[in-house]
Amino acid sequence: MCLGIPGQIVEITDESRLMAMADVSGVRREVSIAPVLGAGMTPGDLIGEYALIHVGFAMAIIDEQEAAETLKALEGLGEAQETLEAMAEGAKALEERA
Amino acid sequence: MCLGIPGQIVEITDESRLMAMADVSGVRREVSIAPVLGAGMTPGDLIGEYALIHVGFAMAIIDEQEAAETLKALEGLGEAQETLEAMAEGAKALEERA
Amino acid sequence: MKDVTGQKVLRDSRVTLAHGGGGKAMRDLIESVFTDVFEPDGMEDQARLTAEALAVPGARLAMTTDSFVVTPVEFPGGDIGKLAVCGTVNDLAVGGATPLYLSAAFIIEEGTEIALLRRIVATMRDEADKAGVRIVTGDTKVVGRGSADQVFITTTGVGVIAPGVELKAGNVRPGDVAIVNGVLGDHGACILAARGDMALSSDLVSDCAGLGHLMAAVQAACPNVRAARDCTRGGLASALNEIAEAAGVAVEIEEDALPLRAEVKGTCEILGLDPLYLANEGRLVLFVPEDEAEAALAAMRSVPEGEGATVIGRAKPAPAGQVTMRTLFGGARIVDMLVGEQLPRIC
Amino acid sequence: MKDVTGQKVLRDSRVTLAHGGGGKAMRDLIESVFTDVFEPDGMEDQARLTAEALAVPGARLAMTTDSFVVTPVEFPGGDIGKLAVCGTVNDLAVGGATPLYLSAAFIIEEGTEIALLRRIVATMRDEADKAGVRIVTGDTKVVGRGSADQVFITTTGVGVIAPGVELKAGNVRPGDVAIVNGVLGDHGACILAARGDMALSSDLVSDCAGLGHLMAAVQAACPNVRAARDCTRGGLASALNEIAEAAGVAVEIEEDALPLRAEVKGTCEILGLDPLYLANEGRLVLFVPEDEAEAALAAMRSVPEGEGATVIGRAKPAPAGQVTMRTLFGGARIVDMLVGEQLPRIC
Amino acid sequence: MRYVEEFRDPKAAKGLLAAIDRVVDEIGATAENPVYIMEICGGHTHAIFRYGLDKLTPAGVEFIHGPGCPVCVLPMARVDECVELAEQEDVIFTTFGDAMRVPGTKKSLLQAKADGADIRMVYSPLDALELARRNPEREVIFFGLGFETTTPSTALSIQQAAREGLTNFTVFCNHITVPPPIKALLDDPHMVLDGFVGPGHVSMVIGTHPYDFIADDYGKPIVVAGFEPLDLLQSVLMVLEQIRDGRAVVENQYARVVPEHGNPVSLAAIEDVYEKRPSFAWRGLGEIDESGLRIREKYAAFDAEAKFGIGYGAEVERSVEEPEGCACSQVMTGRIKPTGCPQFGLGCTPEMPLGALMVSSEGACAAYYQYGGGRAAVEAAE
Amino acid sequence: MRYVEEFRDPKAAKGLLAAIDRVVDEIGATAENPVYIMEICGGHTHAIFRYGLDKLTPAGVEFIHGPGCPVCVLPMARVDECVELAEQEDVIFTTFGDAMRVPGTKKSLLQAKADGADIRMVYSPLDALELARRNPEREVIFFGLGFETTTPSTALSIQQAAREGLTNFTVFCNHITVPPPIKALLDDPHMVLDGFVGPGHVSMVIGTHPYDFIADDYGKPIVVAGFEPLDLLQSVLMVLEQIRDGRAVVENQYARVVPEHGNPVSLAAIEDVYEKRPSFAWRGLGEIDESGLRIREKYAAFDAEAKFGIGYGAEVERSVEEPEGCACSQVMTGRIKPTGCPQFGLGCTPEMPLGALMVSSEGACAAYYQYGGGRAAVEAAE
Ligand code: SF4
Ligand code: SF4
Ligand SMILES: [Mg+2]
Ligand SMILES: [Mg+2]
Ligand SMILES: [Mg+2]
Ligand SMILES: [Mg+2]
Ligand SMILES: [Mg+2]
Ligand SMILES: [Mg+2]
Ligand SMILES: [Mg+2]
Ligand SMILES: [Mg+2]
Ligand SMILES: [Mg+2]
Ligand SMILES: [Mg+2]
Repeated sequence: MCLGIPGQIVEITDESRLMAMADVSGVRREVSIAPVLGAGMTPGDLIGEYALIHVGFAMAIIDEQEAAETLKALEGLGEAQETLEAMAEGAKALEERA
Repeated sequence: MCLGIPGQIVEITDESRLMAMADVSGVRREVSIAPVLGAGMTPGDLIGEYALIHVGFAMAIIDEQEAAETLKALEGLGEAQETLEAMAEGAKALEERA
Repeated sequence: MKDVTGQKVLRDSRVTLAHGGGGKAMRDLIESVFTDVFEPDGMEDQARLTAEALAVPGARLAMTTDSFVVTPVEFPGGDIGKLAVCGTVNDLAVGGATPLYLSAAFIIEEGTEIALLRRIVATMRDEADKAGVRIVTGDTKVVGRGSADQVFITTTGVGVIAPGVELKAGNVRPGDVAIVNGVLGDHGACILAARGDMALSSDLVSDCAGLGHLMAAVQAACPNVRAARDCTRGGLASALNEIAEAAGVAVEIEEDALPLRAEVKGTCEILGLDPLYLANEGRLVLFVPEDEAEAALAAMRSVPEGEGATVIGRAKPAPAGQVTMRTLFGGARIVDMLVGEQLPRIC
Repeated sequence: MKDVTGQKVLRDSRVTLAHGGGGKAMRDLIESVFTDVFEPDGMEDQARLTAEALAVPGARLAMTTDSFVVTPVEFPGGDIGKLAVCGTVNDLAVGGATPLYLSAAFIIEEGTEIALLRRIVATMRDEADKAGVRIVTGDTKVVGRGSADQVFITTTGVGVIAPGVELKAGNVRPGDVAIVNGVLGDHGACILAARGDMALSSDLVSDCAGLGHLMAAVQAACPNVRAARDCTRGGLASALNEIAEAAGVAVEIEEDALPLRAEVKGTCEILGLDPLYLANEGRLVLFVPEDEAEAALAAMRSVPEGEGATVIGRAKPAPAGQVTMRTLFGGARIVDMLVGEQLPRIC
Repeated sequence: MRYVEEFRDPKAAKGLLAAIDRVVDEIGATAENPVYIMEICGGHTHAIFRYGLDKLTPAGVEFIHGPGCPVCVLPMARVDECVELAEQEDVIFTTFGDAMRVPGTKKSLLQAKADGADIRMVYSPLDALELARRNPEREVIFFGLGFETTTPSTALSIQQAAREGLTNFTVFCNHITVPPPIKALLDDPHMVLDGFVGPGHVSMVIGTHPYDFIADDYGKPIVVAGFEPLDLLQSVLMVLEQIRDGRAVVENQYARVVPEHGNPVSLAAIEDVYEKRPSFAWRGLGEIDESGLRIREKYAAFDAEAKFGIGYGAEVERSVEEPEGCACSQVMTGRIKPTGCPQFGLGCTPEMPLGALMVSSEGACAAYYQYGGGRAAVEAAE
Repeated sequence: MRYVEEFRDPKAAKGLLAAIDRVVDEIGATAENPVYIMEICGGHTHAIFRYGLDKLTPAGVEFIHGPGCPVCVLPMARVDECVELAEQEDVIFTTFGDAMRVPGTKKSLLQAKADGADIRMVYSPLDALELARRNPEREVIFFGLGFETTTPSTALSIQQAAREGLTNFTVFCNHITVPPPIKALLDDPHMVLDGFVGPGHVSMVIGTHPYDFIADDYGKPIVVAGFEPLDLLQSVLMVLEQIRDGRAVVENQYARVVPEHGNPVSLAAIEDVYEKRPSFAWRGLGEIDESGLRIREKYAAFDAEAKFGIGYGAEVERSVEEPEGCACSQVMTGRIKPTGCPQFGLGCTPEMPLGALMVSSEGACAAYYQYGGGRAAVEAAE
């Protein structure tokens, strides 16, 4: 459950009510940024950030660093697999030649 | 102005509010009989009477006697005219024959 | 799920927005309710028709459409489905066409009772059979509550006009006789009462009827029938005005020749309406040359829809475009087109 | 009263009930607004058409109808009038018919701006001209406020199917290639945003377009084209399911072959919708034998409406009636018909 | 239809017409020097055209169509007020159908309805009352319009609302009375009238004595008439006979419906509910003293003027000029015929009425237009 | 689409799947003796079927679809109450689209809408708030539905309404929490689960520590997962690795979105607005202690239960039996698969759902039906 999608905060639409425009692949919707406005931050600080949008609220700022790390691990697995497969191909070819 | 049409009171529909069903050539509508309920009358006395209906009110009971007299006078004129015309025809015929 | 007759069983008793969504709910609604009237070509969204009558050299295709929006949708003597079939059949027939095919498109308000739709569809089926037309394609749309009034139906009719047949208002010539096929205004007065806002009641029944067979009978009997027009919205008065204008003739009708029921007169007297402008749904006015009037009357009276056929007037050379009525007194009044709707008057 | 261009001048800026009364007000409305699109045969209530194409032995008449009820009636890329012309033209075209004539019936809500009607009618005129069809007959009804939503239009189309042409869903055979003519879901996503209740905005424009020329090009290039279906309500998924069911084949599409705009994907992600079920109004799916696929693509890409033509999948022998999609992962999912409408989800 | 068909008998009509011919001859009236008879009531105007009586009567009788159509004499300012009332939130505005098409300065009620106001046509004020009962959360306003015939029905409805304690029913009272405008016409120096056909249904409420001044003070005959064609012809004959005989009395042709002293219940209801306004504006006639009724203080809870501060109840009274080029007042005073108005059938048609008399089908100009062939007939005659 | 497309890369998937294969082999799990992994969240269930992950993973991994679809676990009694609330006069009832088709004992909200209730689908409680602002004369009720992900948005909306002093906005609060049903499942003697894929979006609010008991007290691994297919596969791999290694800890695959301690603003709003109910009824699972939230006394003005005396706020508590023949509770506890239910695809279809799990497209039975080929697939398999 709990459909959520990353969207970029592109504009603050109402400072006092903490409303901002989020952009999801060119589709815009006004959302509340209350949950992601950390202590000492001003709304403008959020512009450009990606947030996880759920039912009209920015529920979490997406951590670029963490995302990159996860991806790196995944890519590693993918490449390892490719290598393995290439090796298997090679072994098979060798066998066939034999 | 003041469209009105004779309708027959065929049924008392609400004694307390003085409402009755009027019938105009088979078309029925509930009307108020307040205006035509004379002193000492009960609504039921109106059943069978013809009343002049205007905007949902029975505004006057139609006086059968007066209607008959008016009609008699009109018919008289009509017949007199027919006689006159017949006489004129006769005179013309006589002339032609002459 | 299907019941013993093989009809889809619907859980809902009323139409919901899901029934308009283009998915299974819609298909279930269509299969459960509309299959009785639509005869779709498999799952195609179009009918494919072979019409030999159209292949005859000189034959023409007739096409007409009307949307039906009556309130209430069911009334004494019919329902919106009957109107939708008869109205379009009649628009074909009065133009001299033999009605062949109808399409039927339904706009349904969310919340409409499915049982009501079933009744309407059954009426359509009956009327189509009576008229000898096939309802070959259809459509259903569902709109939100308050975005329609229960159900609107649009029918479009296609027919064939045999070579040489040419009925049109412009053909009417001075001296031609005007005939109607029965009492006037029943439908309009009936609907007024059925609507309830004037709190009138009567035993009036709508005159709604298909006039295809009547027109066929007349055309067979009268080779020179000039024009016919169904007297729907705007009543006889509008039909006559259109004919007078198109033909450049005057039309004179006789007040004492107009067939009117007592209840229609009563309704008009109460509300200050003129029966000449009341809608009919099974009445037409026909113009024939004087020497074919008797034959036309006889032909009309030979079918049930024409039992009350009677001559009401005739075309005259001038003033062009004008319709007049000779009153009971020998006075004359102009019978113009209405401006807007007839509104009940108090004065 | 007429203005310098000879058009009737209307005093009212909005439609009142008087405009539906069958009298002069109605005639004025029709003459002032609708004459640009209807081409009535004089004052007759039916069109009389001579169609040589129909007189050819073996030629068949195609007939289809749809009611159009979109909210809002004007949206980026079109309006209800454009939908009404294109939708019916397309239903004819995808069946292999050459569209010839349309009827157009309007149900208008009291209070609708007359300027809006004029704009809609102008669009219809344009689209009819583009499609090479004539709007030969029409109707207007006015209903009270709250009994319709501004304007509903029902169009019925008549066309001719040349001898020997036989496009139908049932023709599709295993191995046939499925082609769409462009990106999917633009119309549905655009209308969702335009409706405003989800407070979404985007630059999406409806894909609404007439597909008659595209179908003509394909038919000329591919003698054995099997079937085509426009992907309207229920989207591509519904069209494919109908075809699979009618032909008794399976259809398999490739997720990574589906042409989708980023904004359509974004809309779907936000609301939890599936683009396969979004409505299109200018998109079709076409099945051709494998050896004609290249020719079909080339023919489609030769007309503007087919610029984005692309292969999305193919028919397979079994399981009959089932549509599946190979996901990006090589997994497979069944693409069933929707139950009701797609509703926005939070979970 | 009893009491209707009998009074439409063409045979009797022949007799009446012949008698009228004779009396006109006896008077010596001709087309050039006709007897001018005003039918006060719009219902009579309607019947005259409906049955073609104007063409059947001899050229020596000329009908002048009086101010007796309440819709025609309604000033635009009142229509504007109706629109304003109707366009309030949570209001159901109820009216007789006649008033729907009357143009205000900006729009008619029909147009206001199209613009979104909840306006309903009713046949009776009782139906408005029923709407109020059924919609307690909404304010139901009834447009009280008409002469003494209609006045009691509104009064009785207000009394009923008071008995039931309804708090959401008010009347926008624009009821008017017949005698004052007749007096105004008689006082007009251009007045050419020789006699009157009196309004039958008004008289069934007020009786015949309110017309005594016509005969007594102005020396003009008046015959209270029914609405069927024979009633009208007989009344015309009776007026002509008085003229021929040099008499001027109030006669009652419509005795089957009109009692000499009117209807006591209705008169009591009128007395209870209304009082005379000092003055009231008539379209085409201007302000006429004591010609309008307002709701008494004791029924203020049912008075839309009081409740909504509008109309004669408004702080600032509204008045709207008659449209430019409108000759209604001349037509209504008998100085010209509708066809004599330069706007007739050109700038003023039933589709786009300029003046009051083209608005309602009871209006003289509308009747001339509809039953007389519109502008074409004027031009054909020229 | 940033942070989306990258996590749908098929090449990386291949690597993950191969790794999963290897670990499954290492564990020695087979189709006959599989590892049972429950994805708690309906969003994960949806993604598994949407991308065919169930078919891509080896036979030794068996997904058990958890109770994490708030629509599926909604008792019929709550739907009946929604209908009752919505059918009041002058109410605008607002809800997420998901809840529209859920059957109550008499009707669904979709059917209630067709019957005349003013029910509107909204994307956000903020949209309900806006409706309340724009319709001050009407009562706007928002159906607060969902787990901890959604709970803060409702709380923040109530706080906003309080700040604005809105008097016509209430929430029918049926928010529920994830940990209690997991505990209930773990306490079930029939429980067969070997590990969990944890709900990513719930965790972005509450953090990962609320799951500690799963590892610590029950010795089961749990990995908090994102919703893209690579997220899910990676999480499955991580669970399998823990199983293989005999570990049981809480891991966070979705660290780009889920902070260890959750979202402080959201947690504060939850704390401010809600308190735990002693117990709450779950469809298919029965009453679970402290598994639901209600609105605190201080926000009673925004509590539909308090204002309308309904639901848990009613005098007489409503409870409705699950429909006869429904095997949902067995499916939800992993005892049978949807296709093992005798009603599946016969008495229970997405068009006419019998049980909770067929209602929402997040429900396990609906997902099996829609993506798995319905009854036909069952029969083909037999
Ligand atoms: S034609 Fe029009 S402007 Fe002239 S008098 Fe008649 S109503 Fe007035
Ligand atoms: S098939 Fe239906 S009844 Fe059976 S477990 Fe699934 S939802 Fe419950
Ligand atoms: Mg038509
Ligand atoms: Mg018609
Ligand atoms: Mg017709
Ligand atoms: Mg269709
Ligand atoms: Mg309705
Ligand atoms: Mg169609
Ligand atoms: Mg279509
Ligand atoms: Mg189609
Ligand atoms: Mg028509
Ligand atoms: Mg509307």
